[in-house]
Amino acid sequence: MNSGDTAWILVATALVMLMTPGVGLFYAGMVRRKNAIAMITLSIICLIVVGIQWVVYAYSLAFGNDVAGFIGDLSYFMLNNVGLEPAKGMTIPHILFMIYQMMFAVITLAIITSAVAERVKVSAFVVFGILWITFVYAPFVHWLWGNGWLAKLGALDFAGGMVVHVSSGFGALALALVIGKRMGFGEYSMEPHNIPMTLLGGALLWFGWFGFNGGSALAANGLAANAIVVTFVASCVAGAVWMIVSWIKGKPGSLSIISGVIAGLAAITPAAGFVDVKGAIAIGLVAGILCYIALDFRVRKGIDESLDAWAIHGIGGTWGSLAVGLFATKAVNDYAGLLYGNVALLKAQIIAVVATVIYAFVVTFILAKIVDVVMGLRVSHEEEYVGLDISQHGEVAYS
Amino acid sequence: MNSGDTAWILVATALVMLMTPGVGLFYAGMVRRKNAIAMITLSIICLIVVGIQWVVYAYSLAFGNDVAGFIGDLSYFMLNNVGLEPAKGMTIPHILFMIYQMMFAVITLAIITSAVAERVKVSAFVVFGILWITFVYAPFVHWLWGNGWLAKLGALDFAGGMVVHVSSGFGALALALVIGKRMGFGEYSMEPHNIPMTLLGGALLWFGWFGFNGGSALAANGLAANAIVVTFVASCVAGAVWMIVSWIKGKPGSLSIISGVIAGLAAITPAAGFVDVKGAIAIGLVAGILCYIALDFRVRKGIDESLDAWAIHGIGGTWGSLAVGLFATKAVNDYAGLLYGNVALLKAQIIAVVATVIYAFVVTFILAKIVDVVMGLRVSHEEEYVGLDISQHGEVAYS
Amino acid sequence: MNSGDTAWILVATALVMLMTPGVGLFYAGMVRRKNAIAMITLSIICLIVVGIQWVVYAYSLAFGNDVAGFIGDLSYFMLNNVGLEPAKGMTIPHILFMIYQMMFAVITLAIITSAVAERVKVSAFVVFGILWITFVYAPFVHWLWGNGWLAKLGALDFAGGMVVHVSSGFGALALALVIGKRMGFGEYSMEPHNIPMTLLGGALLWFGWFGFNGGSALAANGLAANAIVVTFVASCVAGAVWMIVSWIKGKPGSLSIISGVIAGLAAITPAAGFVDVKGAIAIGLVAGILCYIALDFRVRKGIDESLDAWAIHGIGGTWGSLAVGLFATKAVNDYAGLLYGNVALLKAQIIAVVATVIYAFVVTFILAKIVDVVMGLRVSHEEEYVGLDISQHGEVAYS
Amino acid sequence: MKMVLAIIRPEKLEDVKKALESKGFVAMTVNEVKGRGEQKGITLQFRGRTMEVDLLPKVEIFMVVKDEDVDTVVDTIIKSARTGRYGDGKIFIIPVEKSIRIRTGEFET
Amino acid sequence: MKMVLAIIRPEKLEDVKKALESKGFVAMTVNEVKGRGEQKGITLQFRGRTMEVDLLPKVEIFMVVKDEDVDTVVDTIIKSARTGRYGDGKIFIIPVEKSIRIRTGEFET
Amino acid sequence: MKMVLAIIRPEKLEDVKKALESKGFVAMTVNEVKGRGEQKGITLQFRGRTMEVDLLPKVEIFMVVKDEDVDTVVDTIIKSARTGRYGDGKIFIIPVEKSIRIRTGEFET
Ligand SMILES: Nc1ncnc2c1ncn2[C@@H]1O[C@H](COP(=O)(O)OP(=O)(O)O)[C@@H](O)[C@H]1O
Ligand SMILES: Nc1ncnc2c1ncn2[C@@H]1O[C@H](COP(=O)(O)OP(=O)(O)O)[C@@H](O)[C@H]1O
Ligand SMILES: Nc1ncnc2c1ncn2[C@@H]1O[C@H](COP(=O)(O)OP(=O)(O)O)[C@@H](O)[C@H]1O
Repeated sequence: MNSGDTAWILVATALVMLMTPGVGLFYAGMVRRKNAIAMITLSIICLIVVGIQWVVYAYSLAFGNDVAGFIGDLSYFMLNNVGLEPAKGMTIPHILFMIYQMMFAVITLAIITSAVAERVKVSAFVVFGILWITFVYAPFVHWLWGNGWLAKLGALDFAGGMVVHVSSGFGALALALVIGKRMGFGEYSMEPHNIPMTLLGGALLWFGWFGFNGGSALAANGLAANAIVVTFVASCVAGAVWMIVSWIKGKPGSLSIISGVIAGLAAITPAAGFVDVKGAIAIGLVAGILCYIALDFRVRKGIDESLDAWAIHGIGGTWGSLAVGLFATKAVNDYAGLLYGNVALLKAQIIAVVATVIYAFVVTFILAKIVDVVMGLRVSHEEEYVGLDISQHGEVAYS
Repeated sequence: MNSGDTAWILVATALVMLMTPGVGLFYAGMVRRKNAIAMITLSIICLIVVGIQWVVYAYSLAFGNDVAGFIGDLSYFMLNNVGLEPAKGMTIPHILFMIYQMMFAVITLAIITSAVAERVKVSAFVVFGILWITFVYAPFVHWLWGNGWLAKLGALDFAGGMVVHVSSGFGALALALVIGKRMGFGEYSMEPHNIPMTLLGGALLWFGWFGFNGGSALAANGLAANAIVVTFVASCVAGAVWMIVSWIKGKPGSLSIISGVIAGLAAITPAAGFVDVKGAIAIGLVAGILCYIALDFRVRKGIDESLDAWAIHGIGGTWGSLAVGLFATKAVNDYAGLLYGNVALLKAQIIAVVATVIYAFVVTFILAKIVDVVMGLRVSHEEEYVGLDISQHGEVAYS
Repeated sequence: MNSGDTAWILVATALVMLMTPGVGLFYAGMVRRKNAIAMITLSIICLIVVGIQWVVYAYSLAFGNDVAGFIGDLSYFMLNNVGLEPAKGMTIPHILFMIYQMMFAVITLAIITSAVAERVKVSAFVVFGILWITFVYAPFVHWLWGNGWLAKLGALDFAGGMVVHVSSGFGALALALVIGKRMGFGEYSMEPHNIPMTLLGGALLWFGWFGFNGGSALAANGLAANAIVVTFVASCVAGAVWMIVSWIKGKPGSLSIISGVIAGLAAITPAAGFVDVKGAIAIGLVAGILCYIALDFRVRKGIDESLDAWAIHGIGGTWGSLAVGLFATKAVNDYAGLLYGNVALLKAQIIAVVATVIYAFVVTFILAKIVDVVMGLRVSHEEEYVGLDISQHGEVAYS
Repeated sequence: MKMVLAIIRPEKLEDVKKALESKGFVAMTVNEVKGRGEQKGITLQFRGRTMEVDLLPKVEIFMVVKDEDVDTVVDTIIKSARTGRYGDGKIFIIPVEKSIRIRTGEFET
Repeated sequence: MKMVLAIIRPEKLEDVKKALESKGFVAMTVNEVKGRGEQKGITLQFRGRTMEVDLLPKVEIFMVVKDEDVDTVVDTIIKSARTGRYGDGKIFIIPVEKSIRIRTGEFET
Repeated sequence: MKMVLAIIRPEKLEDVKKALESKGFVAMTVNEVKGRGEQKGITLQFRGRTMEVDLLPKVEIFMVVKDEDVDTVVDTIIKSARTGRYGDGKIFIIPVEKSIRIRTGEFET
């Protein structure tokens, strides 16, 4: 056990935990006043529900002994065999690795709430969430980090480009199609009720991402340092791209800028442990452009994936995961990408991206449909009209 | 000196520091708009006043050489003998231990402000606070952590179940009885003015608690990791309990959920270094139920302990301190509780809880009475009517 | 490489990063509602723009090989030669030192936005910012930390009293004179639109300052611990001074208290690695008084340095930098000040302070003038009237 | 028809609403305002500077009712909003020429 | 002159504004209010306690117009604000004796 | 009695209040509103989409005063609220039939 590494992951765990209410605030500022509490509360419910689920069985599904390359077994059920000593090959307590991973599961579900903003029934979301972590998230973790089939294939995902962002982004798209548009979407404008709240949430995400990507080195070393540097640089570049593009098209809106930053963060996530600063600049640049186009496309198509988890996390994560295959460099880690003469990695990344995109979309669609048929995903028209704060939580945000 | 341990406690200190404005925001969201600033400012004043008091003499009272098992002497007055080197038996600088402990003193006083919300005179609170830290908080620290009589008795308090939560919870109850109800309490409803602010404050508390309980290991090791795991799990379980109960009784209000989370955090605090995840689940479950009942009882009795420090911290801390005697396991630390065949620890815990509950309530009551008689704890009716923001601080929160 | 030191600086980097949106919120709460977004967005733009600029060339200007004692060369252009291994004499990865330093550059520019609040053109600010980092900030870093002429002279600046606070404070004063007063300044009162937001921002600053001053030890050791202790104590004392003074003059406003805290933090910054707690108390005490007087002076003179970067950071940093020459003690570090019988250090500090004050003011004035002449620093009257949120960003903060 | 426009204490809104409801007057429009009667001002302070604040939060209710209902409504408001202390508020009666329901277009005079 | 005072759904404000604009009525004052017509209340809850909330957000628009323009304005508002469901709102016509422009001091009656 | 309803610039509120106070008119109700006169709209943008925003913040003051005081009040407001630029606002005079003090029940007509 290394006390420096342990100190860093203890902190990184706290940082990633804070990101989930960060997502809540980020989203809540963009919805209407009558749904502000509901949006934040969904993120808190993610913490509570996934927190319990993870220690009971989901950690084991993700990291238990491999079953057919697809899922873990129940050897870590109720944290059996998850001790205070380091697991094999690690320098931090096994139980610390477990909770660090827990926070990733939590935030991934929180990102998805974008798709159901201002219209989801809380009870249905809880059920959906439990299913989704079981059938989408835990398998993805296993495939890429739990020695599953994609890991064996050689696919890389440093801090969750596919595990977190592709899964939540394409999951959100599927979920949005199942739950349907908000009443009045496309008819009248739904203005963000509190932009400073969104900027605060975005700042907390940015802050927490140091733990998210830096912590994924699982040690306090040069790799962790490189991860936070490329993470920050990519976010700056993508933020700058959105600022410039929205400037060209009108005015540099703060929501554009912060969305660009998040797009850059999502895109660099899978690559943070494999690329250098030049790679980070390239990733941020392309992420900025691609995600902006995706958002535009989504709006023009009239799809109410309300807070753009798909355009930002889904497309950002997809691009970043592919970019690993391009820009990975041995100057940083043991892997080389296409630019450094290795085509195998890119192939593995393409397979992994295609597999996760399809799986995330299809399985989420099915799960959402099941929940919708069984208990209804959506509140009644009347409840939607008065807002979820009153109808779901019996509360009023501001008085 | 160990640099990993030192790194962790440096960070943990910052995390616990952030909890105090966190309490301020948590509380401020629940009061009326006209008292929002005042509520946050009380927390800032706790930082400033206790920060100074602690380095001058209160640290010495707490950790100075033992005087009759009750209090420390003045050997650390003005931080004399508190150096940059580790104190005996520690791996972190002595001065770091001192400031880490300072943050606990600060937040404990901040929790108590629940009792005087929307009606306290700032000047009187400052005087009360100085007295309370001197005569209640510092002795408690000494008894349990400064080798005082409860420590000698074998009572355990990992991160402040009695020192922080029993003291502030029962102190708040006494203080509320002395200061009396808010004008209009029970006549008309006093609605929380900004629930997102409360949720943000709650999120910062949750975040900071990683440093609070994890840091109490005073090292970056397996014990610290276990502490953050059981802390998080207990909070999730208690949060889930409140969600479910408030759902059964009506709607799952966000304030219920976040209050449940805090109840779980308070309850696990004394136990975080002694129990495993199963213990944490049990502690969270019971804490959720007990604190909910306590809050209900408080409301039905018409006691205006306005923001429920007693129901949540007081009852949560009491239960958690007893639970140490039940669930402590040698799998985590050197101590075993009743479930593991040892009855002595439970006895010590019962004595410690009874002693601290009574002492906190009685001495706080006396101190509050003295301050009230000498200078008046409470603002005038007119000042209360226009609100403390204007009358105490000359400011308006929003314009 | 030391993993504990690395862990601490990884975290410290994140903490300092969070301070920049913290400044944004701190300032935004004090402006009118119509400029809330703009104020926060300026801080985000500082992150994005300086983040890119720093990795491209500004880090090299600051820390590259010395050119005539004045500036660094381009040996670190695009982070060439900035690796994952520790730089000479350090125990943390070189690239980590680079990003830790980046966050200082970012926040320094963010502090300056005080001067242009509610009236700056975003495009002009971006250009000004790039110039200012190049011609003021990077040289200052080089002079004091990059082995430049002031370092050679023996001047000390632990965490940025001159580099950060003198530069941004006196820069802000010059900038305010160039851009001119806000429309209506002095005619009608411009009330802060959201004081809780300012208090939240202040709390985040306070929190981040642990990383700012503590991290400047570049190690997790006794010096870092001492730094956070003296930092916190000085802030408490200065906060208490402002509370008392504003109480004497009327009521203890929360904005006064939090401003006092920031004044104490700014003042202790250059000294945090050199003085003990007694020195910290003295520094906080004098900082509280001096900055209060400065603010009062600024208001009476009718200078619209709108959010008091000059009075608080400029004067605080000036005083603290001089105080190093008075209170530095070998009990903490290798240097002794006047009180400990050494006059040489005070002389060096005086020279450094005078040089930086003059340079910051004059060069900032010139840069601002150039930008103003070339593209106009300020929005039109109409844009100022409707507010920057709408006119610069096309957004409305709350709806 | 008349508009009964009442300025009351915010904390009395619930009581007033209930009292009106019990008399069968449900429809109303409510607004948060600030006001002053004859109270003195209060001195505020912002970083050393001082300013006067003298407007206290009030709630404005208006109900458009038939002429013959005005007295009942006014009486009901007075009874439910009164505390007997300064600041209880005022009621103003304003003539309304016509009232139109947007949903149906029907109108009353 | 008359004041046309309309209480409408918040989401209809843009439509109403545009419709009025197209008829040449630009000047208006807008305010966020809460109101209820005949709808039933909704039960709220705060940490176990329950309370009734029955006021829904509405937007109040008023325009002071010449007597002869009242009907056009009312018609335009009705057409642009109507959804046909409960809660569409009301319009009230109130007499205005005089209207004064502060900038110039000129007045109309 | 008359209601003097003035829409003014927010930044002029203090001046107007003081001016009225000095003439002995203290009681008033104040409300934050948005309004437009003849100004053109401003284009807003949200993540690529654009929208028109044309309502600027204004303050609405109303004072119910005796008929003979109307002119003084109007004059005082005009003098204290005027800047001479577009957007200075408007004053409307509305008839009030009765004014009732809730605390005492006494009324004036
Ligand atoms: N003449 C008036 N014109 C406009 N508003 C008024 C007038 N008189 C009172 N008000 C409103 O009524 C509120 C309460 O009036 P107040 O004089 O305080 O009642 P009381 O006479 O019981 O003390 C004031 O805050 C103000 O909003
Ligand atoms: N008599 C009235 N007095 C004052 N306000 C009214 C009155 N009737 C309706 N309103 C206002 O109009 C809004 C809409 O009225 P509502 O009755 O819901 O319309 P509808 O008749 O189409 O259902 C209410 O919320 C309230 O603000
Ligand atoms: N006819 C009207 N009906 C309702 N409100 C009006 C009317 N004319 C003006 N206002 C209000 O007065 C405010 C100022 O009017 P404006 O036309 O800008 O003044 P000015 O004529 O000096 O330019 C507007 O924002 C609006 O709120």
